[in-house]
Amino acid sequence: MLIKLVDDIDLNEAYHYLRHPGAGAVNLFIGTVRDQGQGKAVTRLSFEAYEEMALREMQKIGAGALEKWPLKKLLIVHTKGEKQVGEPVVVVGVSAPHRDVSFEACRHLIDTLKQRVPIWKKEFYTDQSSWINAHP
Amino acid sequence: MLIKLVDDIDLNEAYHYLRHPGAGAVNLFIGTVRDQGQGKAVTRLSFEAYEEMALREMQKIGAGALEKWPLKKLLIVHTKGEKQVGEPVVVVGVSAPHRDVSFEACRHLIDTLKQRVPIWKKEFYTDQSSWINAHP
Amino acid sequence: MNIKLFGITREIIGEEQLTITDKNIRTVAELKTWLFSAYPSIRQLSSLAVAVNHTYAEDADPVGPDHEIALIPPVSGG
Amino acid sequence: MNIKLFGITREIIGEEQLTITDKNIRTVAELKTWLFSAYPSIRQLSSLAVAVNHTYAEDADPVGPDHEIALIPPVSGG
Repeated sequence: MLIKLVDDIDLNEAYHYLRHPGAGAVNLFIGTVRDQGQGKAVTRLSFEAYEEMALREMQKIGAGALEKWPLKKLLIVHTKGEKQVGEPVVVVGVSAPHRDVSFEACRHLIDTLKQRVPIWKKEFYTDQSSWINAHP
Repeated sequence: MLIKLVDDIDLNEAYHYLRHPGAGAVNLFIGTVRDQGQGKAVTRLSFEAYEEMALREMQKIGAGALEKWPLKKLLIVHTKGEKQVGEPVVVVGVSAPHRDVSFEACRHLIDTLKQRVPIWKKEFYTDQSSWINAHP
Repeated sequence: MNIKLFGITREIIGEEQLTITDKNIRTVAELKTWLFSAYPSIRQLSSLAVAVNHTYAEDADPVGPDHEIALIPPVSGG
Repeated sequence: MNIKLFGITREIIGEEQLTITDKNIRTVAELKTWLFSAYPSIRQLSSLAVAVNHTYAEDADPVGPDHEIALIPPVSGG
């Protein structure tokens, strides 16, 4: 299980970590900075993390997935700091014997990360900024 | 839309192709050579393709997905020739504004590829070999 | 009429291409019937499709010397 | 008792850490009530969780000077 917070995502490292002779399927999800948010043009993003707790929550999510599905490898890597439009901000992935499980488990990782991991995204627009999800 | 048959998969090229400022989500599925098949130890694989038709079917699958989902980019890349255990044999992927669509469309690409694209896999075991799916 | 062969059908027939001169074979269905009789082990495959000009063809579709024809045994890419 | 602040709660309170000396605050629920009163704009958030020792805590869980306490406004990673 590879769990970390990094400045920049290295997709080759992620894929090489996931490779396993018993796996026929690898699924990777990469979240990237979109040029629009809240109906406005996004110029850049900034991520703030409660690092010790974020890592602990990511580990719990990974351990839960390894218990639920017959995965060979699993990774959850999130970036911190400033990100520009188009840059990757998170990668989650698994390798598994078959593809059904790989899609299901990978989807679970990103959904659960978005619900539980204490990381906060601030979007910057041309004239203002906003902490995402903060208000109803 | 990036559709091709190659000797070796380049995952970085795949990811860079999929990046798009309007996409917040990238999903990649990579099929790899598993060390077991038909209950036996696999030593290597070989893929044979009816190349002109395989490319045409891959293009139809891609065009169908672009019509069905609001995708930014899409790729289907399959290898040909000999592959060793652990090596990637196929990568399909999409970028989309949001993750729901990215998972759904990526899953559709690999499922449809496996049903329709005229490529044949031969598994080699220690003592024999078998064309996969050929017999009931 | 030339027929391209791949995978297990190439191995069963023992050639990369099969040439059929029988003028009574004018449809996909007639071609399949002829093949099943000439090469009985083709019947044992899970399925057999025929491609005409790089497209999956129906039983009633015509086949002839002007077409690119190929046998498509069960595929297993991915 | 020290409370770590992140994201919008850090901006609302204007500090990276808040120190509370009121000895009547002994549970997560009491801490939240105190915060809502001291910083009314915290009430307007979609949700507010409290982490005790790096774990999401329940309203009845104790808080005190021996704990690492943090406010967790709505998360938005990924």
